[in-house]
Amino acid sequence: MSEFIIKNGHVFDPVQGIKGDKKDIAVKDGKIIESVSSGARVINAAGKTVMAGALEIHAHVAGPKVNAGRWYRPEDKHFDSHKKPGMTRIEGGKSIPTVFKTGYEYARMGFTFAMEAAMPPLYARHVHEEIHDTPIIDEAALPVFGNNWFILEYLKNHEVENTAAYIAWVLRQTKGYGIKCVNPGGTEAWAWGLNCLTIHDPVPYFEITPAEIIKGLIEANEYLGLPHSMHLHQNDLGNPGNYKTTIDSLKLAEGMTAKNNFGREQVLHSTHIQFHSYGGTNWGDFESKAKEVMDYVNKQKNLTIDTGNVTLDETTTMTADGPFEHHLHGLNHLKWFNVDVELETAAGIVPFIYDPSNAVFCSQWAVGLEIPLYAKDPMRCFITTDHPNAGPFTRYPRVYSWLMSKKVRDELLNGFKKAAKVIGATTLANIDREITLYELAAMTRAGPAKALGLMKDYGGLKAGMNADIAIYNINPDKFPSTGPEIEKAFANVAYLFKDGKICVEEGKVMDMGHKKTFWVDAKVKENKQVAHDVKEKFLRYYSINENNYSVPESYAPHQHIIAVDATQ
Amino acid sequence: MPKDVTDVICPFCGTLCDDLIVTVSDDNKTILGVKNACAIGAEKFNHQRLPGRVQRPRMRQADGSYKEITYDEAIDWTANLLVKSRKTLMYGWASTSCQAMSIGHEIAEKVGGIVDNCATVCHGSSLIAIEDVGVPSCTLGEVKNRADRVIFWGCNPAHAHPRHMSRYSIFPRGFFTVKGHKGRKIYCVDCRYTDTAKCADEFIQVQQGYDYELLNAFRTAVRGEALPDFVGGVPKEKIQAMADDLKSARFGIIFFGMGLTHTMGRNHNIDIAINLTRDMNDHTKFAIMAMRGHWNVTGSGQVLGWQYGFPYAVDLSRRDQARHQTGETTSVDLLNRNEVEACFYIATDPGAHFPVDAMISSSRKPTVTVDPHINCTTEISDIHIPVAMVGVEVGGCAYRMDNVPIETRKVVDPPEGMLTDEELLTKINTRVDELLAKGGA
Amino acid sequence: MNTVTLTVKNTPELFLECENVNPDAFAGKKAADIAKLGAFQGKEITTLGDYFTIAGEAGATAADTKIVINGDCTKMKYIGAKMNAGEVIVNSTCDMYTGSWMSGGKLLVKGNVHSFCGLAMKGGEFTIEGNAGNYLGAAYRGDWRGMSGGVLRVKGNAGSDVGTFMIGGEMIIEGDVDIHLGTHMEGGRIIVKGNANRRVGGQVVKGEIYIFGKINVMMPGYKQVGEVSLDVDGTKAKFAEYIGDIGERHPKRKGETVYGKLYMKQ
Amino acid sequence: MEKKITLNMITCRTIQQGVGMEAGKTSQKYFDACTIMHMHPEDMKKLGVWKNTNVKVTSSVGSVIVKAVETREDLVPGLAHIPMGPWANRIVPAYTYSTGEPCFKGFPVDVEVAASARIMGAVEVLQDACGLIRK
Repeated sequence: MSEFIIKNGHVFDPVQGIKGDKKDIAVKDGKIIESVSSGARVINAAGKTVMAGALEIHAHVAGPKVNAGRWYRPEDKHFDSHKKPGMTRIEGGKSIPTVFKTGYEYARMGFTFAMEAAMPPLYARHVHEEIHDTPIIDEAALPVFGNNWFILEYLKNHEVENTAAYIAWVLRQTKGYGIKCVNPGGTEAWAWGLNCLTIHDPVPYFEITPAEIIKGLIEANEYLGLPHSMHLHQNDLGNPGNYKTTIDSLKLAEGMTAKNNFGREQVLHSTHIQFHSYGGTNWGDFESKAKEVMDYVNKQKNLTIDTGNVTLDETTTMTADGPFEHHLHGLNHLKWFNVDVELETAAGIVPFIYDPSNAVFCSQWAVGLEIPLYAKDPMRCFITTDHPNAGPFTRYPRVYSWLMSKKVRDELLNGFKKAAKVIGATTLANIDREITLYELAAMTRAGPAKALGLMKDYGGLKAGMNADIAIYNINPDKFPSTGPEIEKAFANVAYLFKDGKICVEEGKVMDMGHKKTFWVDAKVKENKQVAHDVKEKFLRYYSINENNYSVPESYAPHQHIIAVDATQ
Repeated sequence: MPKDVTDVICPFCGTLCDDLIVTVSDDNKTILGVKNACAIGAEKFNHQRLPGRVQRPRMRQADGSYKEITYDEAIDWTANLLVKSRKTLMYGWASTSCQAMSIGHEIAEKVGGIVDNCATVCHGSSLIAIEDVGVPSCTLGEVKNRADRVIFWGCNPAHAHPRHMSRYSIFPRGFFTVKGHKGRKIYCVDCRYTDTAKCADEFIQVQQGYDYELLNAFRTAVRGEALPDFVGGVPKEKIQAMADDLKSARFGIIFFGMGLTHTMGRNHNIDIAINLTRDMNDHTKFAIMAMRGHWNVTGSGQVLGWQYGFPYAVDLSRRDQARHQTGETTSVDLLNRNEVEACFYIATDPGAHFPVDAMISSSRKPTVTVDPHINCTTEISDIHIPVAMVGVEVGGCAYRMDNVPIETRKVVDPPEGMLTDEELLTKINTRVDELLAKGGA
Repeated sequence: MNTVTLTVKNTPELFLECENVNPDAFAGKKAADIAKLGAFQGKEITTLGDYFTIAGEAGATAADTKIVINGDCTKMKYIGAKMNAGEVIVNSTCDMYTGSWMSGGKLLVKGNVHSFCGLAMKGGEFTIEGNAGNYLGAAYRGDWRGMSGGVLRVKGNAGSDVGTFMIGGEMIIEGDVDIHLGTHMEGGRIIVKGNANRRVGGQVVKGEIYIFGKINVMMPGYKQVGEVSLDVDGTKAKFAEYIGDIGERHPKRKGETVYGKLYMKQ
Repeated sequence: MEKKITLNMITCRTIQQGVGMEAGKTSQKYFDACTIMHMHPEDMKKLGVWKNTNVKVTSSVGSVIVKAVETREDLVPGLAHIPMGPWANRIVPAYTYSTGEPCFKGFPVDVEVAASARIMGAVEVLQDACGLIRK
């Protein structure tokens, strides 16, 4: 493999505390090293910003509902499905890009890893087929557990060990990365057309509450010592007044500490918290409660969050929160897709237009920005658009422009048709903070890497770490002043190194890289109860045989297995 | 010693039964018996060992006879044809694996092909309807575990999906359906009193071609509004009674088939059935599912979906963009309008299943057909390339009618020297690359 | 206004994609530049000059540009598609997507058009002197936004699925229409001076449909509410007024449910 | 006198057709399963045709010879059914209403008795239509 020396760039690396100093980065054999030989290729990064490759902690980029969203929305890509110059394939789709476009676009923005946020175990093979076909970026997927019958039955009796053993089995079967929990209990209730809107609503038949599920899954996660924490999509998403439920759920983690060998400190990651930070009682008196939520998050060190920024686009909402999508369809009457998955989960999809002439959507936009702007520790708050729910991930550069420039976001805010209403319902207008490049590096690199348990190799530029490096055409001394300039710079890396190879140069894809699938192999003590229950459930309730459930090796030819031993 | 291969996936229909047991000979060459399969599935495995199977490519001669050629010759001929043709129909894909499709799409993107699958003459209408209004659906296990009302509308699983009723929809006992059939009420709506109708508790005979009107009447009845005395031959009292009964369901499911997709209105019949299902969700829980017929036709839609964002009829003919318009880039329309210059058929038999005018148009264009066996299409093609049977002689991923993917199993070895779809397509792809590098197009 | 005259000199063997034949693409160009614009037959990239003799030059803007096309355009798609201004006159039958996504200007086809014409039309005037095919003024697949503005007039008959997902604008069919008229309509008006086959106004949320002739089979979801005298496209007559589709969802305005309207000439 | 009746034709799957298809398109099973037309007894009476007699079925696009059988799965009078296959498709109109889906179900056909006419083989019926049979 070739050697590189990235010279004279402004380096931003929270792992080493480097805040824009000029520093050379040496790369050899896919790793960052102290120094290289004189034969190394020199990349002149003078006047440019150098960061580690970014990590996406929560996006819907591969799997059955993502794909349903793609193919049932031909109008999302009509006239917008072209091949760009370079060695690329045709790239289609605005709100839900095809796998090719997904890989290329992440890479062009400087990302080297993406977490698929919700994998229904029964559909794991599909998720991995798409991951396999997505170029360049490394990926992993979180199986969903929050409405799984095994989990509901074990946790009803507070059987944490059985829960953990079952989770370990599923991770191995599905090549999954960790524990995702979506609308705990509510999605099972949805199988009867019902929902759980607070964490104390009992789940029909199973006689367990969302609070018990959340707590139990956190305990199982720490019992196993997984690299990532329990990853929660809370109950009552998207409704006015839901911030109370949000804080109630977060409180469940109080007193729990992370037990793992990966340097992870949080026990709970609460995702797209923008959708969960609403006050008011209806859409008329709807208001931001971002401050209240973030005040709580700021003081609880064992929590991490991601934002879920609304980008004011026409997009496609999709979630395992089946009842929410049905509710949303009732509001906008656009085409509704739903799949209930036996014993495990559900998913819904509805196209959505965040119309900037609507005060509520603009307020949601403001809430999304308030959250990171109120975050005291950028290592615990990560930028997402909950792609494609609040907006497509391709809008990250625009989100950064709003966060990094008060001028840019205020221009938009004050220009809204219902500006007064939005300003009244939110606190964004009073916030002067601008996110710095260093903070951005924490929110998009070092932070998510740490939260995912990948900080040893990813998210930083320290010698020994993986050579995933993004170089932007941004001179920190002359930071671009307009929105479009900021966007352009973040949307087209000058260079993207992935595993020490140049994959993108000046926004043009040059190499497909060496794409890897990450998954976690957790070793647990032999558990006859769980083995028996698995056999029983497949015999009686599943529609496929146990022996046809697992994801074959060939679906992840380049796997990066993270081993965990919970037998001690 | 003969041995049993268990958990075998049946490569016939979209039900994708995965509990077959196939007994094979010691040398892995011959299938000796099949257990658990329906009559059609068993026949599929039995076909593998029929004598006289074509094992090498054949080229049609001027006198109408076929001459054996080598795989290399067939590959070269095919690659040249694809590179030369300005617009090629690349139709089929339903009986092959997703892995093979993926390679096929790469070829299509290079040579300007239009990739279409068997949905085009089957559940294409359903896909159009889902594009228009979405679909509330579920996996088949949900039906088994929860459904207490099951409606078969314009479908006849007794004939087309023989194990569907016993595995998922009528007879099985599930978690919340411990009484099995007794706990479910089964409706059948059809223009014929089919063998499926005979299994139903209630049969509604609709006049052929009046499904849209009848579904409209159901929606009207669900809203409690007045109806004309008869709709599609069905008395209003019967419509109202069924609508009320469906509202009292805990979990209802509508299965529909080609009785809706093929009759007047096509996609609209599905569209309004989906809308009825949507309405029912204001009262209780309801789902609807297409009875996808051809084994992995669903998989083709999925792979096209994640690669191009359209489920079928994907027009890559410009090579730098992907487009989709049913009625334009669908196989039968392309052939009817003579919009393509060449045809490449794989893993299907349009000769048996397309209307004759489309096939007359096809027969006048240079054609390659890739199929394990002689079929109607191979006999009007310039070249027939035999391949291993996917799901029998080679594994690969397939998607069930509810989009659940299952990795199929190889049961026996293919005949000596016979290529798989994946191997063949890879070789064609390589040859296309060589020709393009030489400025072939 | 400057006029560019295109005369077909070669008929395409397959179908030719003529997305560049519209005033917006021609604006500011001389004949020689227009001849260089792309035209496509599958993967073969050719130019308009390969198929047309081009005379005259375009105006500075689309609004100042008139295009007249002579010769056989039966196998040409996308003529006038996406046009925003100016004028196009085609003295021939055209293929698919003629006038689709147009938002302004005038388009006149003196022959027939195939399917998917006037798709999601936003504005302007589109007149077809012959017959139109299926999905006239409908939405593109999957979209819920069909024809939303402008006037689309067909002097002959039209096929099936006319005005599907229409949300605005006006469509007049002087002859007959086939099945599925105005399905999923949520605005706009459709006038059919001849007969309609079956399935008129299925799943309509709102909007108006006027039928001068007969409907083969009435949808069960329509209910007669009265009789009105109207002047419809120059015809004064009594019409039976129906509301529907009763089976579909409907919005409420000031507490009143808003239905789709179907008027049948008495 | 040659009698002719007009029926509404649907082409559908049957399990025998499925089994035949998998046995091979040139197999006797396939031939037996697909070269039949299910008719209502009343229509047979009206046409004056005996069970298991060959008939000529003509649609707007062509004609095919198949064997008239009394249906096992009940039809209403006026409705006829030929299982899917190259024989049925010899008469299926290819018009798709711009949906891609031809008129497989619900098109009018004329039926007349053709007792002595021969039913072609699966490949033959297609090759014949395509003009590929050398006469």
